[in-house]
Amino acid sequence: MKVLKTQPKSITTEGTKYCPGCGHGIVLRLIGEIVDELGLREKMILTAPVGCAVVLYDYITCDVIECPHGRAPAIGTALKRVHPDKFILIYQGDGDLAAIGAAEIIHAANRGENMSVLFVNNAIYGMTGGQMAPTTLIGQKTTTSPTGRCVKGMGKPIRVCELLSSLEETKYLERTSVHSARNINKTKAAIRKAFVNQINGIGFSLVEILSMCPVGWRLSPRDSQSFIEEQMTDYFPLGVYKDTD
Amino acid sequence: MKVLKTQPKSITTEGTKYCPGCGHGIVLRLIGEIVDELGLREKMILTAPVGCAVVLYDYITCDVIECPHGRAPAIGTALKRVHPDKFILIYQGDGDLAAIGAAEIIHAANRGENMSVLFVNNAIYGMTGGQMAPTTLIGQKTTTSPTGRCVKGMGKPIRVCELLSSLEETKYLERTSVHSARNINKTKAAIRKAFVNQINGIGFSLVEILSMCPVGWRLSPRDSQSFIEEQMTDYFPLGVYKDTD
Amino acid sequence: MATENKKVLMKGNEAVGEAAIRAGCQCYFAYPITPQTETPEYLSRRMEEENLVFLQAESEVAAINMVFGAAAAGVRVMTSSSSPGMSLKQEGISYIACAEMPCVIINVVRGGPGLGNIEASQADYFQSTRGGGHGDYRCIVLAPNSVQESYDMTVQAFDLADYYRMPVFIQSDGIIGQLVEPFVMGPYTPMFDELPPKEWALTGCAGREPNVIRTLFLNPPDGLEKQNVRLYEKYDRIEAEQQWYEDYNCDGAEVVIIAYGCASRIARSAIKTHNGNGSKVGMFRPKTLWPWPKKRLIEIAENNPKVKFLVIEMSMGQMIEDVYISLMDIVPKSRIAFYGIGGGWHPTPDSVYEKIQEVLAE
Amino acid sequence: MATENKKVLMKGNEAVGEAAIRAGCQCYFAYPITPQTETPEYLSRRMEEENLVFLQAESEVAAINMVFGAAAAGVRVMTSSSSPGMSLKQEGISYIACAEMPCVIINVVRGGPGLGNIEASQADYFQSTRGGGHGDYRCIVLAPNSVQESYDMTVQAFDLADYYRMPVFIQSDGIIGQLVEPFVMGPYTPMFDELPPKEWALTGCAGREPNVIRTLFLNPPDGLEKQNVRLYEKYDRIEAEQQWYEDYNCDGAEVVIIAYGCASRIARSAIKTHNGNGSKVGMFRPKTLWPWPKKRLIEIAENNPKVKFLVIEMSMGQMIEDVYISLMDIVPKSRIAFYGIGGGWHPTPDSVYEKIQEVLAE
Amino acid sequence: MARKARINTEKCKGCYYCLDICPRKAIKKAGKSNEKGYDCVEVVSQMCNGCGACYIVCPDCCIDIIDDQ
Amino acid sequence: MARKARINTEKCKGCYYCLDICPRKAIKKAGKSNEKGYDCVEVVSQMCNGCGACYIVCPDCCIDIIDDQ
Amino acid sequence: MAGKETKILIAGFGGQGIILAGNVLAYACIDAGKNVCAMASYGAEVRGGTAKAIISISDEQIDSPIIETVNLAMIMNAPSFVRYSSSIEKDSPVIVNSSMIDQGQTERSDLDILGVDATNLAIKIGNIKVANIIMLGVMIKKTGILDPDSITGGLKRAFSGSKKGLYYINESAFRSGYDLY
Amino acid sequence: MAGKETKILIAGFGGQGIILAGNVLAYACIDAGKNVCAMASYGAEVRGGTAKAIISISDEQIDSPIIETVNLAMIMNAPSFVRYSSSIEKDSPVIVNSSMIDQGQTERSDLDILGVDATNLAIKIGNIKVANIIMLGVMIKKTGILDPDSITGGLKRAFSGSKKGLYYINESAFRSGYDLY
Ligand SMILES: Cc1ncc(C[n+]2csc(CCOP(=O)(O)OP(=O)(O)O)c2C)c(N)n1
Ligand SMILES: Cc1ncc(C[n+]2csc(CCOP(=O)(O)OP(=O)(O)O)c2C)c(N)n1
Ligand code: SF4
Ligand code: SF4
Ligand code: SF4
Ligand code: SF4
Ligand code: SF4
Ligand code: SF4
Ligand SMILES: [Mg+2]
Ligand SMILES: [Mg+2]
Repeated sequence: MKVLKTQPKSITTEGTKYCPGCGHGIVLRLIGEIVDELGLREKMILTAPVGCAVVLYDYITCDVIECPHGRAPAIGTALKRVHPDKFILIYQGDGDLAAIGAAEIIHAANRGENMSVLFVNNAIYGMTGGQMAPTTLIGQKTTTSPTGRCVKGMGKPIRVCELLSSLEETKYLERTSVHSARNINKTKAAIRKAFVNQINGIGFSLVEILSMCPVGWRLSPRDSQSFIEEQMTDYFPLGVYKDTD
Repeated sequence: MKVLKTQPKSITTEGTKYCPGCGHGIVLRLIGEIVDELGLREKMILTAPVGCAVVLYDYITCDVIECPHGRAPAIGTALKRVHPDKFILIYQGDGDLAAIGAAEIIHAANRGENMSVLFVNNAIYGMTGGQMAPTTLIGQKTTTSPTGRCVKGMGKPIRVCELLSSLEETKYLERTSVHSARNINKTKAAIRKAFVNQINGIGFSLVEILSMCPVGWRLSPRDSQSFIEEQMTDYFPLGVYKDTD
Repeated sequence: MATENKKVLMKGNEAVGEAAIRAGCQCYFAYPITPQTETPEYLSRRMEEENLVFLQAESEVAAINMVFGAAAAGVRVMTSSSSPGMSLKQEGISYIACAEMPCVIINVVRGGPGLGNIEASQADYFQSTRGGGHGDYRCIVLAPNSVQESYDMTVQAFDLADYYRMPVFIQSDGIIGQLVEPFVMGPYTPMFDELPPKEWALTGCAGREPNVIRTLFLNPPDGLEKQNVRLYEKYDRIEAEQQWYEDYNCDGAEVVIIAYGCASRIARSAIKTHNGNGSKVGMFRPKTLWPWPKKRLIEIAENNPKVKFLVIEMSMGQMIEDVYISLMDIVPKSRIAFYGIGGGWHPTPDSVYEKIQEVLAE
Repeated sequence: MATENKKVLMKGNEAVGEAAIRAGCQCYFAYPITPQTETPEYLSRRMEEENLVFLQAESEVAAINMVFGAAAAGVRVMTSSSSPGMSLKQEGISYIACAEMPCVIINVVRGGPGLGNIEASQADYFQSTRGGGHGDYRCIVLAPNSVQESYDMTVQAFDLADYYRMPVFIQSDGIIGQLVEPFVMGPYTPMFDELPPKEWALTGCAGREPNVIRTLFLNPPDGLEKQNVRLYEKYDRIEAEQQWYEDYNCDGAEVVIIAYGCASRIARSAIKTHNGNGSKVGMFRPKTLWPWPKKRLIEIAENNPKVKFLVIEMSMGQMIEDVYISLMDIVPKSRIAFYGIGGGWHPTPDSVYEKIQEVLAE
Repeated sequence: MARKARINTEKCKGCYYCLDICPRKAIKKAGKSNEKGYDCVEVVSQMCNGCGACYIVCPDCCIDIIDDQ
Repeated sequence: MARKARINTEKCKGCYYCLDICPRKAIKKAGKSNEKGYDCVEVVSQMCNGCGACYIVCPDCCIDIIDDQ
Repeated sequence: MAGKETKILIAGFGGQGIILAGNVLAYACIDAGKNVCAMASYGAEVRGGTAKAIISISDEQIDSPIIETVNLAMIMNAPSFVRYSSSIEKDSPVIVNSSMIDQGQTERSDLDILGVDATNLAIKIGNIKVANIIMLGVMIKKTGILDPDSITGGLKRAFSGSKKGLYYINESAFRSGYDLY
Repeated sequence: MAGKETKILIAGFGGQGIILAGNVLAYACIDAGKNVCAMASYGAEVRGGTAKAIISISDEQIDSPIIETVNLAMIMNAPSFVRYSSSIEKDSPVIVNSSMIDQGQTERSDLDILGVDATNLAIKIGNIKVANIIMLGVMIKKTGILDPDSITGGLKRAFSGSKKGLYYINESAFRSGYDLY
């Protein structure tokens, strides 16, 4: 008997604490696959964000630093400056990156730090129980927008790829999703590209990944996939926003 | 004898502490003129930034709050929410708005707060004595970039109008300059428009004003005007970046 | 049973929210963080119903500055957070204290330092009472130990803030904030006959001189010093006027426990068991952490010259410093014992019981 | 004259920068703020020359997190700021303390609260010594009173940070930082025979188990408590090992002044005048603000049972609490006088002189 | 067919992404909950052709594709 | 001509923006410093036609345009 | 049982109405003039897994909110049964949802366990969500800690406002549980 | 003069080399084996206006860095003269740049004022920027606080590295000031 596909070696076997159907789990596996394929495990340093992915170090066997909420890009900047030959992976949620950490990501991007950022956009604060995020859709109900987000007073969801694309030192920006097999495969290709960019010294790469949060959205996993397909991708068009390698 | 043009009524007569040739002084006069013309003095609340304009309350006779460095957009948001009928003027420098306050301006802009922001971009930290700002030009020498700003490691100057323009709730974004009479007149028109927008409830308006800082730049006032004409406007093109009224 | 029936059931964090509304709070700004998130969740609904300003800020830094803005605009305003978020608010709090802007700040303390955990803790005592921010300033700090008090103290906090023109903290914790208890939701009854009019508020200067809210005092060179002296005159007045506490069984006690908030309730369980067993154990509970209610503690010590004290904190030892300073020259250190647990964990009635035994045996 | 000639002339803020380089600091991250900006200005030039990492961060929040990252990466790292900026760093400092990352943090204290002014102050004593951030933690705090000490202590700070795995503060102020004095720029001589290897550093896990730098301790429920206990065991060790001070004329003194940093130099002027007039006035100068050098102060008090103390601070009274706590049971409060000036202003030799007169007359 | 999906039911959280995506309807609810209490799924081996789609969508690394020859 | 520039030399900081812009070269250095120590400028009234350009560029509100009729 | 305090554990999956059942009990206590104090937890900051509520009921003032062991329990699913049975004091009544729990899953033989096929009964009544209230009915009947009328009062309070429409089905769920034994 | 401390004020416009003159003095003190301590200020956080340096020189250890009054001054422009003359102790020598200062601008008649046409002299020497060093020469000659060789040493240190090329003109500026009276 031969095992053709199984859990990536760099991923721990205990399983995650993510809820059923959580997109973080898929992103985790993709990271593991690419890390294995590119042989990065022993030369990488990963930043874990404050958010549902906070205990990434329990899931992936590499050097990890748990960052204060939103500050991973600043921490990653220092890691890369100290170890320019190491592979620095920045993992952030939408609250982390687009709310509290907006200044840090913009400045790291603007400085063109040679890092790979995975931005898991699930349009909600997952870990704290489903509050409105900067990327929450108009009309979406959350525990802090109980009658639905409205433009007046809360503004429209922030489109991070579009926002960062005006900064010239961002080298690669793509938005993908993990709500279907096809999109998962595209996400994998995008993550891989972001990784290879860093290895080749190309500079700042960010992949924004639309991701299911069934518990935060109060939807079943299946309905969460549909929510992305039918609603999120409408406002957050998938595709490459910048590619200058 | 009739006085046809003189110092605006809303400006105090003592004079400012700005250095000779400082662009802040010109912006101040323009504000005064428009405030007088539109009769706003008694219904306005101004936020003074940490920066050379910190003591704006010594220069203009209206209600003023001095904000922590970079936080004027948050403070202004609250002022406007409490007093939607008052005129809220946000005044910020480039260190204030584009460095430490990047998150606050992006979120205020994204929420579409009905405020008028004057962003005085002098490509330097004036008040603290000439350190590099996010808008400092490539090659420009400052006290913290003694051999000149270089792209590698410091990134390119941040273009605030371009950055904010991807946010849909920004209604009016224009970049102007005060380095010549023609540009001063255009700046006045732009500020006026930003003010009128707020009065008409249009929403978030920002005017980015390229401004001389002879002392920070270690240039004479005249050479400072040329620096804008010849170098700054090259990288920071003047013009309207968004106008959706 | 009539009053009983007026009781409502809420989490501590929700009661704080409702209290704010009843106290006339017009604006609330905050950023989610466990274990305080029920407050913004509750208020997002209720403030919309009441047509008040609810805004989830982009960060704690933005939230505290929005508080600064709304306070300056002349309305009652509140924010809430938990420990890491409170650290981010320190610059803003220092500004607000200097500018003497009234506001209410809730800290539902969780385990630290760092990300820590999300359990209850009392390890932000120094931060709240000594000024985690820069410079010389103080904030009034109220420490509830029940949902009822969470409600009552929040209402009072708004009055204190307006009366003294300063930030007032509610220092709650992950247990008190998460506790569901019935409580009487009384109507708002002002603490003071009259509150000073907010003549300084920014409302546009029609018909008056412009108002300026500032914290920079460059000229004359001693201008800032004068502002500090002004502040400290006020703080002295508050120390004289607002020392809140609760005594429990202190008369003739062999041991007096000193504990606040959640720890005081755990301690009371242990004391009851003890006293059931015939010992005499009392408790002194500070309800204001600043100003610290030292007058009464000194009285207790003086009335009862042999009494031993046992300070209990859900921290490695912070309030103990106020106890030492209060009792200096009155009670020797050797008669003041300490039992503390740091890092988002708590004593139990049993562990407190044992500690009392030890103190009694010494 | 040989050594004399080796003296160099620098501002305190520059000396701190040069000291960092000589101590092997590899990275420096900071944001400009008066009166500390000479440090980043100096280092922007020098670190480029030495091919080290200088980065002007987008904010103090980013700067302290860059410090966290570089410390975690295993190199010596420093940041500097002044009071309002320090308030913004509090969350990060709490994380760094919890994660036990070595780093050096300079606070050139200015007048507060709020924007305050840009003069010297000592009103961030509580913030530095009690943890302005959330949770139970401590940082070593060194307080230089000259350019020479600014240099020397900065060098030592790096060793202390590595030895104890924790943040070490240099608490300077707007006078010490701006002062230009000649000083001997000695070569780096390590404080300790050996420093613990940084086995925990993040360098990629080739050939070893992965390293994780974390501050969240959810499981088991008392995991965080254990981390706190670990920290406090370390802190106890440091309290035993590192109490630094300077005595001046304390033997047989009628009055001993207790002052640190800039205030100690002003006081020394006054003392000299006094002693010229025949009084016996001494001074005890803490050089570590945490741990506070109480052992020696207690000795002084015990050797000299009638001595009066006069605490002088450029604040409304913060270190005085450490004096009270140290001298509890040994010296009554009535023998401890206080002279403080808040808000970015300073005593003068004359005003100290007068205050000493008062204390002598009492 | 030699290629097959194999499911580690103990890791399964019952999201049913695999079940929905399987082109051959080779995955079905197991009708019981696992140790963790989740209603897990199982593969009907005969119907599976080992296409791997389920592996791709599973957020919890429950699925292996094996070659059982 | 009735319209003229008038300069409050005590407020002048000597940046010379006005001097540079004056289309009629009606502004010149006063050749002395004012109370604050700045080398200020003055208007040569005969040459000035009150066009107002100097008013626009002055950062310190030193210049009035008056009609002296 | 130390003093007169009843310390009740309610546990199950998120979505099984654990917190709600606790609130109904707490409301009932207000009506019954008893002191009550409840603490709900949804596991750690990371989502999923079990929900749990602990309710203390007493005629006296309730001091410590820290409850380490309970003397009455109502368990709605298997994982919670496995996880929490160790915190139940000896001889305490434990109502378990036998639709989802195999009583063999605990090693404790010193508990007074009563199985109720609550989920299936709830489905019969017409709403799977009322299983919690059925179990509450059984618990009240079995222990008598509160009289059934106060529970009805508690239900009225819990299902007021926008949730008013759910009152009747819950009331009858409670009755059917109460009448079961 | 309390003790042996010479407290020197140097003041003028930013750009007149105020801080530099202070540094030259301080460097000279190192060579001369004297203690020295200097404090420069550029006015407040808002730019422009006057620059000022205060240098204390003593054979003994210098304690307080707080200097409220000085006993020697060197003033380079009129506004500083107006602003600072009140902080100069009675009878102190004051060297003023008479190219820019009208001595009538102070009300103090109790100062020992010596005017030096320093700016004009500097222009003659070929660099307006050395006016400060000319004045330093005058001051050293007049007061003897340091011997001229240490000043030369100070100049060497101040004009080293990239500024080395400026040493000679400054040295001769110093000499011309020193030889003026
Ligand atoms: C300074 C600070 N503020 C707030 C929090 C609380 N907090 C923890 S996770 C989180 C949001 C997480 O949302 P997101 O970044 O979108 O990640 P997700 O959980 O959705 O993956 C917040 C606000 C915190 N830990 N620290
Ligand atoms: C939190 C904080 N950080 C830093 C400072 C110091 N500071 C004062 S003004 C300023 C920069 C001003 O630059 P800019 O915003 O461009 O205004 P300008 O003076 O150039 O008009 C800084 C960093 C401060 N006061 N507070
Ligand atoms: S709350 Fe949302 S993001 Fe977090 S683990 Fe659950 S499903 Fe995933
Ligand atoms: S430093 Fe620059 S910005 Fe500041 S007042 Fe002077 S010229 Fe203007
Ligand atoms: S491998 Fe393909 S056919 Fe087999 S179960 Fe998975 S999806 Fe279905
Ligand atoms: S996708 Fe994975 S977790 Fe989801 S049901 Fe299938 S095997 Fe289970
Ligand atoms: S008004 Fe016109 S002509 Fe007269 S001085 Fe000014 S610029 Fe010259
Ligand atoms: S523009 Fe104004 S400040 Fe400048 S020289 Fe002319 S009058 Fe003077
Ligand atoms: Mg999210
Ligand atoms: Mg600027």
